[in-house]
Amino acid sequence: KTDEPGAAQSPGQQQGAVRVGISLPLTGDFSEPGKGIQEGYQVWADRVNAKGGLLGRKVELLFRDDASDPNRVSSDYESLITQDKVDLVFGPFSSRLVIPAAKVAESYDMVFVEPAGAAAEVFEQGFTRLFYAAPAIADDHYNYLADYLVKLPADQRPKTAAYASLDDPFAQGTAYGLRDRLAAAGIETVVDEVYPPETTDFAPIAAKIAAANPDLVVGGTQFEDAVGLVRALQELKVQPKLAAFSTGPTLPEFPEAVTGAAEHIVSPVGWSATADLPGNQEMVARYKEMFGGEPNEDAANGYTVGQIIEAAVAAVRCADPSKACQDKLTQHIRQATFQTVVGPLSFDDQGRPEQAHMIQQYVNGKIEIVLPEQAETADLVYPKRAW
Amino acid sequence: MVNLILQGLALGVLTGGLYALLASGLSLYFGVMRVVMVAHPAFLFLAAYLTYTVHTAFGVDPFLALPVTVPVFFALGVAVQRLLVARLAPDNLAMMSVLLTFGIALTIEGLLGTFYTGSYRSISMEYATRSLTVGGVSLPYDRIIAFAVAALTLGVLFAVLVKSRFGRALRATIQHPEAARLVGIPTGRVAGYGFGVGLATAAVGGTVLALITPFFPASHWVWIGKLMAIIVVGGLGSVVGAALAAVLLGVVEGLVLVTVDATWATMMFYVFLFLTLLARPQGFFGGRLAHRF
Amino acid sequence: MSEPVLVLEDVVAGYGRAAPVLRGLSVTVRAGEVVCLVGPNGAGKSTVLKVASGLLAPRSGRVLLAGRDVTGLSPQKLLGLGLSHVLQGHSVFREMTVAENVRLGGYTVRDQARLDARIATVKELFPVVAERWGSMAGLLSGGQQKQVEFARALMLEPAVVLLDEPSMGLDPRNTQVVFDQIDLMRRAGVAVLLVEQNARRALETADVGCVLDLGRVHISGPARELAADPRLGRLYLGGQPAT
Amino acid sequence: MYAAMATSWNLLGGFTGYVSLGHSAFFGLGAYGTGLLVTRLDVPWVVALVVSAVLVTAFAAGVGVAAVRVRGASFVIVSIALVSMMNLVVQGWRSLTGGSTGLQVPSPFPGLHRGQTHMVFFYLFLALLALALLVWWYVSRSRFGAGLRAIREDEDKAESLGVPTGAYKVTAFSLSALFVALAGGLYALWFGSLDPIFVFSILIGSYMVLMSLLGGVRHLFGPLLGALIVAPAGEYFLIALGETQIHLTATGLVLVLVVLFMPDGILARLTRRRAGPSIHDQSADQRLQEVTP
Amino acid sequence: MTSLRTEGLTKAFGGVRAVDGVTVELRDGLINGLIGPNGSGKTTFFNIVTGMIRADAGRVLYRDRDITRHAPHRVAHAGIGRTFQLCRVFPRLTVLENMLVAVRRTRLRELLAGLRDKGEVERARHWLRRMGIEHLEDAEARDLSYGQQKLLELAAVLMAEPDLILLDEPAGGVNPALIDRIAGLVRDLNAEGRTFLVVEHNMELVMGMCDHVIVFDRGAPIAEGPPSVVREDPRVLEAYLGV
Ligand SMILES: Nc1ncnc2c1ncn2[C@@H]1O[C@H](COP(=O)(O)OP(=O)(O)OP(=O)(O)O)[C@@H](O)[C@H]1O
Ligand SMILES: Nc1ncnc2c1ncn2[C@@H]1O[C@H](COP(=O)(O)OP(=O)(O)OP(=O)(O)O)[C@@H](O)[C@H]1O
Ligand SMILES: CC(C)C[C@H](N)C(=O)O
Ligand SMILES: [Mg+2]
Ligand SMILES: [Mg+2]
Repeated sequence: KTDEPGAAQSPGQQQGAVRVGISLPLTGDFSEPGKGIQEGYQVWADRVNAKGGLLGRKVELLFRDDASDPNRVSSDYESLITQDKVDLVFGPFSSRLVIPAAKVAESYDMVFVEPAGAAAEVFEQGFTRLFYAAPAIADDHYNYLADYLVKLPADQRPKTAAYASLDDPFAQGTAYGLRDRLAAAGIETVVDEVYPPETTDFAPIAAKIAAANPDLVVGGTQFEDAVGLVRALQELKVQPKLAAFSTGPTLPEFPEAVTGAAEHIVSPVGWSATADLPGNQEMVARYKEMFGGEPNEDAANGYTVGQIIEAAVAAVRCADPSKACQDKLTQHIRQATFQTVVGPLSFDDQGRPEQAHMIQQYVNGKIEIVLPEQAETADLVYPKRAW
Repeated sequence: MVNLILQGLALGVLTGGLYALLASGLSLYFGVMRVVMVAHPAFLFLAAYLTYTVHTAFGVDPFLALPVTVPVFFALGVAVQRLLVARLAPDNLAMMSVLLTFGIALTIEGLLGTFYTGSYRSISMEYATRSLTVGGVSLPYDRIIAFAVAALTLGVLFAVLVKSRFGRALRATIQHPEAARLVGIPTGRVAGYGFGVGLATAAVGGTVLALITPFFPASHWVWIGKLMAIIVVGGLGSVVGAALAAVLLGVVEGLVLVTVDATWATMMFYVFLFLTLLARPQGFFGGRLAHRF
Repeated sequence: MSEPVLVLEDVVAGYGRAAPVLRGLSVTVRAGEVVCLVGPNGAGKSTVLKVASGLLAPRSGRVLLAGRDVTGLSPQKLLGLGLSHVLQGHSVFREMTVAENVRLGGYTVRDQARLDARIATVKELFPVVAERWGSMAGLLSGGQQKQVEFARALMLEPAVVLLDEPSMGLDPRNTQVVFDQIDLMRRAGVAVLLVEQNARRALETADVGCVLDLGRVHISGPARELAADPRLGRLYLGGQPAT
Repeated sequence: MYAAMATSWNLLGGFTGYVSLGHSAFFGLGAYGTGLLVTRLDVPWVVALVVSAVLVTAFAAGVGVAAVRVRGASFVIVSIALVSMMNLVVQGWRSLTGGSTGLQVPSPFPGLHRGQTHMVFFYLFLALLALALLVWWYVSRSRFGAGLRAIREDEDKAESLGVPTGAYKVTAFSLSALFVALAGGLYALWFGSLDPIFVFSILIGSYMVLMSLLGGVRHLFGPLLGALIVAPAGEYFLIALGETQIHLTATGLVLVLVVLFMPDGILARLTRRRAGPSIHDQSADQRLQEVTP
Repeated sequence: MTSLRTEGLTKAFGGVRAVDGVTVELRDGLINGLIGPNGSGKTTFFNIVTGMIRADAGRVLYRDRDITRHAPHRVAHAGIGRTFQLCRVFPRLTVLENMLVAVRRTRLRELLAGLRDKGEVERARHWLRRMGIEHLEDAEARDLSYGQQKLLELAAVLMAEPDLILLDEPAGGVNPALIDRIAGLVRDLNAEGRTFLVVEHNMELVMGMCDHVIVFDRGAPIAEGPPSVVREDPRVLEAYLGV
């Protein structure tokens, strides 16, 4: 282990390490991605420390587990800031936790860069110090795909689309972003389902989709439901020309969980292990060394947070919780552009990133980036093979 | 539309079978032993994880894990009963058992999270992705298998409880332990075995579940409400009632899902629960005895 | 006089950590003899039977069955040695049918033919048992449940029977059946330890009577003599019939 | 906050023996009610708090009529179902509640700094706790309280003695919901963001139960004591063992141990009267004097 | 004046007609007996009258007021009290608390009045004294002996000051000496103007205590009249007393 939870350490070593307070959902509903983010943070800290730290000070990460509970996330940040007197805070996972956490950070004037609060609502709370360290907010995840589909010649263009989305601000955001753009382009919405997180049986939803027999199936999903939906669609022999699901397919467990059905599924992805971006390969290598296995998007997002802060600290030359320093950091982040492992990032006034997600597709069992053209590693296969 | 409804109906029946299997164990503890077993779904997922381990380690079909999981769970059930449940004071067994098993559920979830991490696991077999098409209605094989396994398990359970000497001894033990001892029933052992049988159904249910849905340590919470609703509608303790209610609710859920939406479909469970309470608090199949002498 | 079959010697017993209920109690029952325990409510009569049948382990003292020390053995073991106990109050398995209840009485009997014969006998003795064979036992009336309990106890042919208020709640006809059965058992050489509040009736049937109070047997003797004792009559057996 | 909630819960659980794992439903409704009144209708916060608590109480009375028809185990299930149902409603009713995105409630004291706000709410919760304790104490001394306790012991019997059990139970149910709703409303104002999944969580409900139970359900200060122990203990496990999910296991085990060894709670343990009958019967002595030769 | 009148009360459980068209009338101020073989519907009749079971048909009138299908507590408020065949007290409440549960009317003011309301406590002590268990006031009810619990149950019923009291086997399982005492109490209370309906299998008690006896068989009255008449009635002899 690189870092222990900070509870044991004595406060007040201001001039020693730069202490970063983080609460993450290490247990509960979001524990899996929470873990990914944690690893991303750790890889980043490891690299910074290997290079001599921030402003010559070592970086020390203080983790708390909020058990995916918004109550806890705010009390965690509260105590990290007031009791542990951390110098900086990094965000937790999931829009649901980011909002309460950001509230706390705001009220203590801390800059708040977060790896995973993509839902549109996050940016509508009037936060002034929040920045989302990924290419795009949920609604814009499918932008490249939408452009692609809209530009297709009329005879190839899908005419009907079915949407099924998990009742979660992020997951719904992705599906609705695409839906709105496609609907505007005249692609008819034939099914539009929202299911609660408790849903375990996807066959009936699939049956509904089957009855509408759409050209395009879009899932606003996390992992479990993505797998459930794909399997159910497969069983009910729904054969759309294209199937897009968010989040689920980007996780390494996915292809195995749907046995073979993964082929040609597309999904938005903010990061790629193979992309030739500054620092990306270094991060992948370091991750492999530290944790074994491949990093995923969550880890990359965590790493990105670190990169942004690192650059900002380097630019304004301070890393302490004083309002002056935090103001400087905030200002810098707002106007600068950062070179990160997810590509260059810049932010609007509400902290929204202004870039876009890439689109990945399983081609011959491998994840390939198919959109946009600048980043593509393979061509988008359309229409998809039957599953 | 007609086709859609038929499809919903078919899926509902098949899912209902699965619900029936999952609820049967609960109904057993409840009716036969007056224990509210909140941890049952947690054990289901424990079984799912074990199946997963056996499946990935040896590459065998998940159903071949049953000869391992069923006896293990049986033994586990005996242990839980003898070491924990048996120590509860009988005067408010229902209440205490909720808390006890709630604690057990947390314990299991924590352990699963520690050993398997919080990530999703799933088992998928080739046959689980295909389906049988009858008159425009697709019947997925994995659901058919689940239904068949459920029916078989329920049949066996019913036979054990109602027809066998052991079943009689078990019920006698619960209803009047002192009198049961006096007719020569080894009550301690019998109660332990009863619990074991309940958990054995969890082993079977967990295997089936592992086959058709991905799971992670906290998955069990979702199931508690649904399964509980089923056994109340069916009449507490009536294994047959639970099975019928399970199929009924499965069908209703399926139909509502295809015609309205998922929120309403889940809501149906609770709507039915409250309707049951208003109309027939003892459930539709369970005969509660009036203690009014 | 025949051999003592069941002997309780200086038994001290109680529930939980509370003060003992039985404080040095001794009783002897011989084969072919009916011993009747009478005494006020809460004197400890039922407790005596529980100690004898192994439901309650005594704190001190011994229980002998056919000369063998069986103190602390489980009810199953004692049942195997030929001792059966009918509990006071309602001890039917409420949510099981009358049939199941009666059959459970013969839980330890493997010989199907013998069981069937006993079932036929009890059905004849208690018409209700036959009539309501398939009903849930818990739904029967109080007295009917009592009959099922007694029938259940008759499934075995034990050497020692402990009966705790078998006639409670029974109508006159069924009370008569129960006492007739007790008489039959005695003739078959069974040792019977009977607890009854219907004291006068019980002492008519019994050979020996024991007055239990405050956890000890204070007076015992031939049943008829006890019944005739006016002091006992007033204090324990109730006044003479008013009419 | 937890102390106030646990004490409120105990208004129902302690007197009537009805274990509700579903009190977080009222907590959540109180929170959402207050939040919605403040955000949608711009009602002053105090008014919002009171109005929503009253509405929730009325709702609880309605639910209570159905829910208290079942006893023991079924009631537990119903209460669990209630939480799940409310969760679905709030999530599903997007236009009003913001659905899964949650609801953001502005702080009633925008002028105050965060630390000061905490202090204000600390005193508010303290006041609520005091109020709940007072009511508990008052009820425990009233005939109403005696009736409720009788219901716990033997409902039919109580009814035959003229206790209108239905009305009593519904009243107790509503009363306890009232306080929980108030706590929920305060929480909404204090915390500022509401997320259906966590506000309507069975865990919150179970914490109330655990605290009451640990402290002792039959005692005025039982739940308070329980809350003082459980809340910090939970924190401790989380910090000490937070690296993995093993802290869930620790909590679960504590629950199991409490249920097994202290089912009546700490206070009961400390103040326990010597159990068992110790009534000396003088008349027996007299009788014996007369007969012993 | 009529105390209780029923018209054609009927209740069937499945195929069993437990109460079958019962039309009876109880006069005020009498001790009425209700006897009949096991399972003849006596307890069921009680349950219907007190609202614990709904009749399939028929009416129940109390002092000419229709109380058919009133909830049990309303029946209690109307002035009818009852005891149970197997005695029921609140085991974990103290004797005094047991007494204070009984409620006459549901007025808010009364409900919120302190439990230790002087007048009520005095009344409770008064009844306990009459039962001879006042020294047990602070004991938990479960620590009482069976007979004492029976007395407590009766005392608690009396707290509500009912005018009509239904007793289900008050002598069942009770020591004969205590039976005499209960019988004495019933007579005293009757002398004060309370009406009783007593189900009992103890014939000596019934014949000695009752002014009027009703005999049930198979859910319907087959005879009624003063004890001396009923006892000679051939139908009664056959259905019940005859052996
Ligand atoms: N399970 C028990 N736990 C605690 N105390 C008990 C228990 N059973 C009986 N007692 C107490 O033991 C004493 C004797 O009880 P026991 O049942 O032996 O009396 P009994 O003579 O059979 O009375 P009865 O004629 O009323 O049946 C009583 O004071 C009773 O309160
Ligand atoms: N809840 C019930 N369900 C089904 N049958 C019932 C129910 N209650 C009573 N019975 C039946 O109704 C008949 C009358 O029962 P009841 O209890 O009224 O008899 P009883 O006269 O009180 O008898 P006992 O003298 O034995 O107490 C019996 O045959 C009994 O089996
Ligand atoms: C991109 C994802 C990590 C976003 C996250 N699931 C959320 O809810 O906002
Ligand atoms: Mg006894
Ligand atoms: Mg009766």
